[in-house]
Amino acid sequence: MNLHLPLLLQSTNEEIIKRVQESTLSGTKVPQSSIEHQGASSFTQFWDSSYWFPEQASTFAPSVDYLFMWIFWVSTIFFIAIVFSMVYFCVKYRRVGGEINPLPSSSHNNLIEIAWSVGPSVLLVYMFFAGAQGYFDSKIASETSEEIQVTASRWNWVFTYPNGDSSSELHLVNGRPTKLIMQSNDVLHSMYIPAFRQKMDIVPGRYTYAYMVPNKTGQYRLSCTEYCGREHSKMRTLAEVHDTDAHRQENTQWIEEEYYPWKNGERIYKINCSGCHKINGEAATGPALNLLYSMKERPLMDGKVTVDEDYVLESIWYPGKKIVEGYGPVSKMNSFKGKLTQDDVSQVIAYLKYLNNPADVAGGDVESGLRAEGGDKSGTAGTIAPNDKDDDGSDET
Amino acid sequence: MATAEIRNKIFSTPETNYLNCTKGWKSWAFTLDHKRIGVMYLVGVSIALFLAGIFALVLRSHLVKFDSGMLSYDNYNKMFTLHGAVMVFSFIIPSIPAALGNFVLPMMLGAKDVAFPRMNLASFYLWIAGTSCLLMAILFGGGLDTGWTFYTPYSIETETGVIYATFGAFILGFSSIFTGLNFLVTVNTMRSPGQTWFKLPLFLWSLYATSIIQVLATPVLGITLLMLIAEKTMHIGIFDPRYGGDPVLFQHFFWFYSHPAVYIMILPAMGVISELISVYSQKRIFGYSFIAFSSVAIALLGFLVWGHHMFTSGQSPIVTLIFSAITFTVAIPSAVKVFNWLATLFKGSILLNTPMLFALSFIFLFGIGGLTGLFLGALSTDIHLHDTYFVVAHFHFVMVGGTLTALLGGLFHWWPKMFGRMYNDALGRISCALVFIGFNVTFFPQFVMGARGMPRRYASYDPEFQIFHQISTFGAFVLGIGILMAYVVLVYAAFKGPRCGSNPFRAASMEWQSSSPPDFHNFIHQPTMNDPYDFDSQVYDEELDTFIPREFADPDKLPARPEPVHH
Amino acid sequence: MAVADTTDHHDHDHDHHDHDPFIAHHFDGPQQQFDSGKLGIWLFLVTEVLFFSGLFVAYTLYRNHHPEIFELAHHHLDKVLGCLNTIVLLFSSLTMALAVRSAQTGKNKNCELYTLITMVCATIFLGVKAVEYSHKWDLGIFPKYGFNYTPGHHEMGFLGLSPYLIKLSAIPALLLASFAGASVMGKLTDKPAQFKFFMGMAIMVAGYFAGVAGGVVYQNAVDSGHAHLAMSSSPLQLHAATFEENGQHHSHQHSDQHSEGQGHEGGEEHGDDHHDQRHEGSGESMPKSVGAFFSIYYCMTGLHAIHIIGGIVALAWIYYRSQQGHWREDYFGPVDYVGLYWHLVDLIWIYLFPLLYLID
Amino acid sequence: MSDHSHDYPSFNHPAPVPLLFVVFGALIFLTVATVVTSNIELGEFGFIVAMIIATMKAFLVCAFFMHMWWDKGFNVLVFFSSLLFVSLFIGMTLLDTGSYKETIDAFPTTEESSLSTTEY
Repeated sequence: MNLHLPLLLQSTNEEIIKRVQESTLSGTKVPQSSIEHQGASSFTQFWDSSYWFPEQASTFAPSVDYLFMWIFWVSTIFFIAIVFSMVYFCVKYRRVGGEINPLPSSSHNNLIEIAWSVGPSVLLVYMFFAGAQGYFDSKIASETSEEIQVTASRWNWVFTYPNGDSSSELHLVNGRPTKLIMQSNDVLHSMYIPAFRQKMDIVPGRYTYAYMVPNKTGQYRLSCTEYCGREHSKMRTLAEVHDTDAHRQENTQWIEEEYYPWKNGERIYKINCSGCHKINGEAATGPALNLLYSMKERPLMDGKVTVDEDYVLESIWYPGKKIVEGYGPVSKMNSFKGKLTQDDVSQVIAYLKYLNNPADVAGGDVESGLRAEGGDKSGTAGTIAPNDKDDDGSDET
Repeated sequence: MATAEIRNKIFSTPETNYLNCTKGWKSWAFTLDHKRIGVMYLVGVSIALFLAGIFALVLRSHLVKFDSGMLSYDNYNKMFTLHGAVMVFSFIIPSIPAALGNFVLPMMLGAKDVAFPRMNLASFYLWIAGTSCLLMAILFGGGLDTGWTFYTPYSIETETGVIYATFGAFILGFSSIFTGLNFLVTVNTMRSPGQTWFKLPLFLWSLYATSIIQVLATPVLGITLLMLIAEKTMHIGIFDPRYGGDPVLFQHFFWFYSHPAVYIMILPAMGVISELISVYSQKRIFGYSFIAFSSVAIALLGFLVWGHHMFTSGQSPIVTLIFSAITFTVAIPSAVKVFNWLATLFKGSILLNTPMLFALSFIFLFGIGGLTGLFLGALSTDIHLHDTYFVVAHFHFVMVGGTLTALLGGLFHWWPKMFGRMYNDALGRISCALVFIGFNVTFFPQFVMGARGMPRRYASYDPEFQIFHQISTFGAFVLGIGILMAYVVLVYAAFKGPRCGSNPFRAASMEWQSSSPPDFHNFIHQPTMNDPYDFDSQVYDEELDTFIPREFADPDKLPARPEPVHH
Repeated sequence: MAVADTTDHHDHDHDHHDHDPFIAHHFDGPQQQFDSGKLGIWLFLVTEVLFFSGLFVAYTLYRNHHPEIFELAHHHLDKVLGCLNTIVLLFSSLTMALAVRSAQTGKNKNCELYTLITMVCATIFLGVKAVEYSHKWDLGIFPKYGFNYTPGHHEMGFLGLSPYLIKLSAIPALLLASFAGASVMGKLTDKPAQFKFFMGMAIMVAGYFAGVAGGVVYQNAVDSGHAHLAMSSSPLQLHAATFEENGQHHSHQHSDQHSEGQGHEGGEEHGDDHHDQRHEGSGESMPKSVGAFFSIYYCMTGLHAIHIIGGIVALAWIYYRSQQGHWREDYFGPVDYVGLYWHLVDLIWIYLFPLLYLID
Repeated sequence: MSDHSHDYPSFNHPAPVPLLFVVFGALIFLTVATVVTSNIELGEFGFIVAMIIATMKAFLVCAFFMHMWWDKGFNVLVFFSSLLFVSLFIGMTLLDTGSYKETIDAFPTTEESSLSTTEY
């Protein structure tokens, strides 16, 4: 049991930051603010709601925190009363010297029983109404809310905005009522933004809705809280609140000045493939994709296959047919036939070729300039722009 | 008045008792004796506890680092699923009723056995079959990674051993039904003459309430799991959205059983605590009828609140509102019990031995577990806390802090009766302290993590939570050592402990009127029916060095009865 | 520590009951034993009611939310066969009640006869059910996933029977042969008890084939002579008319696959074909969602049939004990308990029949 | 019948044979009645009629075949309490699913939706 003590001491803030940066590059998104927040909130006193909660960033948060602290105090008072009387009785009436001598006392009293049943119920009634009120506040969407489509699938999020843009992080505008219209492509998921105190399951086969009014700019965690399989814990992303529409658009808009197939391919990759296939050479659920086009032939469970367009198409539409060595005996991949068209696959192929060597594809060299720009931006604003985060490990660090 | 010879014959440690009256493995494997079945159940559920406990320690070790690579994600998911499934279905649900209850219930009624001894044995073998089936998921199904709740559609899609595990849980359900049905009938028809409902020990009231739930709710689990198997093999389109089914419907089905099942887990523990508090305070339990009826009230209200597991699931707001309102009502009978236990301590003669310390720990831990339930019953806070570590901590406080503590307390209380030997009380108290401290260290940080937004069932997490996970893991090992130590103390006592008399604690319920260990037929002499909380009915006998009923005592040495209290 | 007492504690065990073989030692007497058993069986029936309740909930929800599916689908259930089965079950309930009465009055011979009639009724019921099931499977009416209605399709097996029916009947045939064999063996080796018991069992299983025969004759009559008449009003038939011919071969193959229990793995590619083909062929014809009704239908009637089989096993035990002459005026509990169970199975059918077969 | 002149143990109440046959006759009659009424167009009312007839049949079976008429009140209570819990189960579930039914109906059905229909 002492084994873990050194670990406790070992994890200094710097080390954590270093490891966060590493893990950010390998695909998990962590708000920069949370690293600093950790130090601050640990030392806040527990009787303050900021000890218990992440910062408040939506209009519902204050009422939830208020009710929480209210119940907290009621519970604490009751708990202290219970434990105090228990300990007091145990000390005062403890048996000394083995002599059994309970003092004469009553063994029932209906008045007391009714008093301690009915008395606390009044508090319960308040808790119920306060809770219900907060709940309905967070359930009734304003007429003017902006509607954002959310599509959850193992283990990715896609947020589509009214203007047709889409992104894998949620970008909101400060003070704007927002309604998330959510659907799942496979199993149950749940959209949870602790800073907004908002959570809603996403049920396949129907739409569910979540409503929020962010009121503080910044980056916040967004996680899946309904267990959805292997990489459930990696189904985390950011909810970023921007001060203006324009700022949001910088993050949600995919640069469309010049159209290159590989860029669309990258987007398709992020939405559909990035849960299982990494592009930094690491094996995950499926093999890494960045090395694919560097090989002429790929070893399979049985035999080899020439890497070409037909092979990629087949692997996406009929994943079970050719299984890469070490990933068998049965393919764990869903068929994307009907989901990705042949045209989509062509764009993915362009992206795969780009990953191998940017110079191979049309417009591949454009990226370097954009990247530098994005890097500057994230450096100054302390944010991670969506189009330059986890692409490959060699970049930026 | 009885002679010394009769006294000795009835209350001294017997040469032959239920443990040694017949020998050989067959005499155990085919026994119909409720005491032996209880002991076998105890061994069984303890193995399940240790197995699931090891899973828990592996999980906690994995979580020491936020991006730990100790387990693969798949293995982590399988670990938490198996921890949950084995703990819930194989350990907690049968623990107190089937192990302690089986041993004690007929004796508390002055009966020779439960009403249906064959069914009782069948229940045990179904437990073995069900648990084996559950564990077969590991051996042949490649584990189980659905979470113990088997939520669709994930459970339909995953390729792990869902069918083995659901079939195992289905069988365990029948095991549970058999026990419950048996207890209901036994309490109804086999009470001693003169033993009215209000002369039953409160442990029996709570077992009775538990059995009502077992009989009414468990069949629904059975059909749910069968439909899940049918969905998985034939795609009947009831739960699977790909074929027009409704995953939320599955959650209704599942929680219609599994919420009442939560009360299957905690009610017997409350019954044990009622006994312990009263015996070790040597004072009549305060508010008998309120405790008794609160058990039944909890059992019945338990059927009306299942939807509070589904506040964020896409359940309709109106139903959510109804379920939230009824959820708060469950708080009242639970609080009534706690207040009555405290009132029992008041002016008692409190002996702080191992079982009593476990009982006091129960009040502390169940207090936290119960009060944190309020945060989850209130709608707006639940939206934030649902499916986070707050919930994990809450139900562990109730189920481990509650049920496991009560089980250990009950074992220490009835151990001398079961094996006729006394344990080392000092070591017992140390184990209790370790369990208490370890438990709090494990689960208290999880409340903070949960409130700060750490989702449950996460194999990797945000680094800001790392420190809490490390404290929690440290506590888990302390807790594990505490439980192990309690078991070592008990098992050592069962074989090597000093002999003890028939009633060392001056308890007044009927099981203490048998010899320790009891005779094969429970009672050598049909016990006299007396009030289970009238401790003055038991007087000390120097020759036997134990307490015996007043009517068997030597009239010359009989101490006077204290004046009854009028109110 | 007290002086150990070495006298035999077990003297008192032999005090009461004088080794009555039918009163368990832990009961005070026949009254307590009977009361315990009776409460026990009522509680068991409670668990049965709740066990079925899950399916009734599913039924209620789907009927409430999709009444049109139920409207469309139930025409495929034959009211006449359903009604026949209801009457058979009601009659078995009567004979069961008479068997209980015989046991209560200590008339073991009567009890034996009534139990046998009850079992035969049960197997007739199962026989008719087997015909109903196999007829539906022939038409591709499976639970949701495999549901692929192909009107007018019949595969002929041995004697022109449905291959499904032949498969279903294999186990009863095997049982009939072994029971008859055991009975004959009993006769030859001069063991009258064995002869009598297995004779009864053989008669019981024969009931299944009687049910099958009746069902097949009726079904053939409907299919050949009155097919158009009986079905012309069926919406299924109208929708089905839009079905394309070329789809039928594939879909049958597909459903065949499923019936052989390889739906999960082997069905993958088929599943795809099947869906594609549905897009091409069906247009607005019978929606696949109709399968939801049959999912519930198969679950409910299947579970009910399993309960019937369980009841038959229990009745066989009663039959055996009646032959042994165990029942007395103060010991008839087992007959009563099995009777209660049997009536519950009947009760459930009383509700299933209008819910599934008689939808307006 | 002369059952009651005979000295049975107190827990033994054999049902009179003529009564059993009368009950059977009534059950057959009700079965035929429910089939006949199902052929008449009654709309929503038809379902109610069918359930009323089924419940009448259930009553007859319970009361006489299952000896509830002579049984202990507690046993009867036990059995009927199960119906209470079944109705609770059906009621709450129906109330909930009924209120979000529209969202399911609005969602594209299996064939059209993007939900993957292949095995995972």
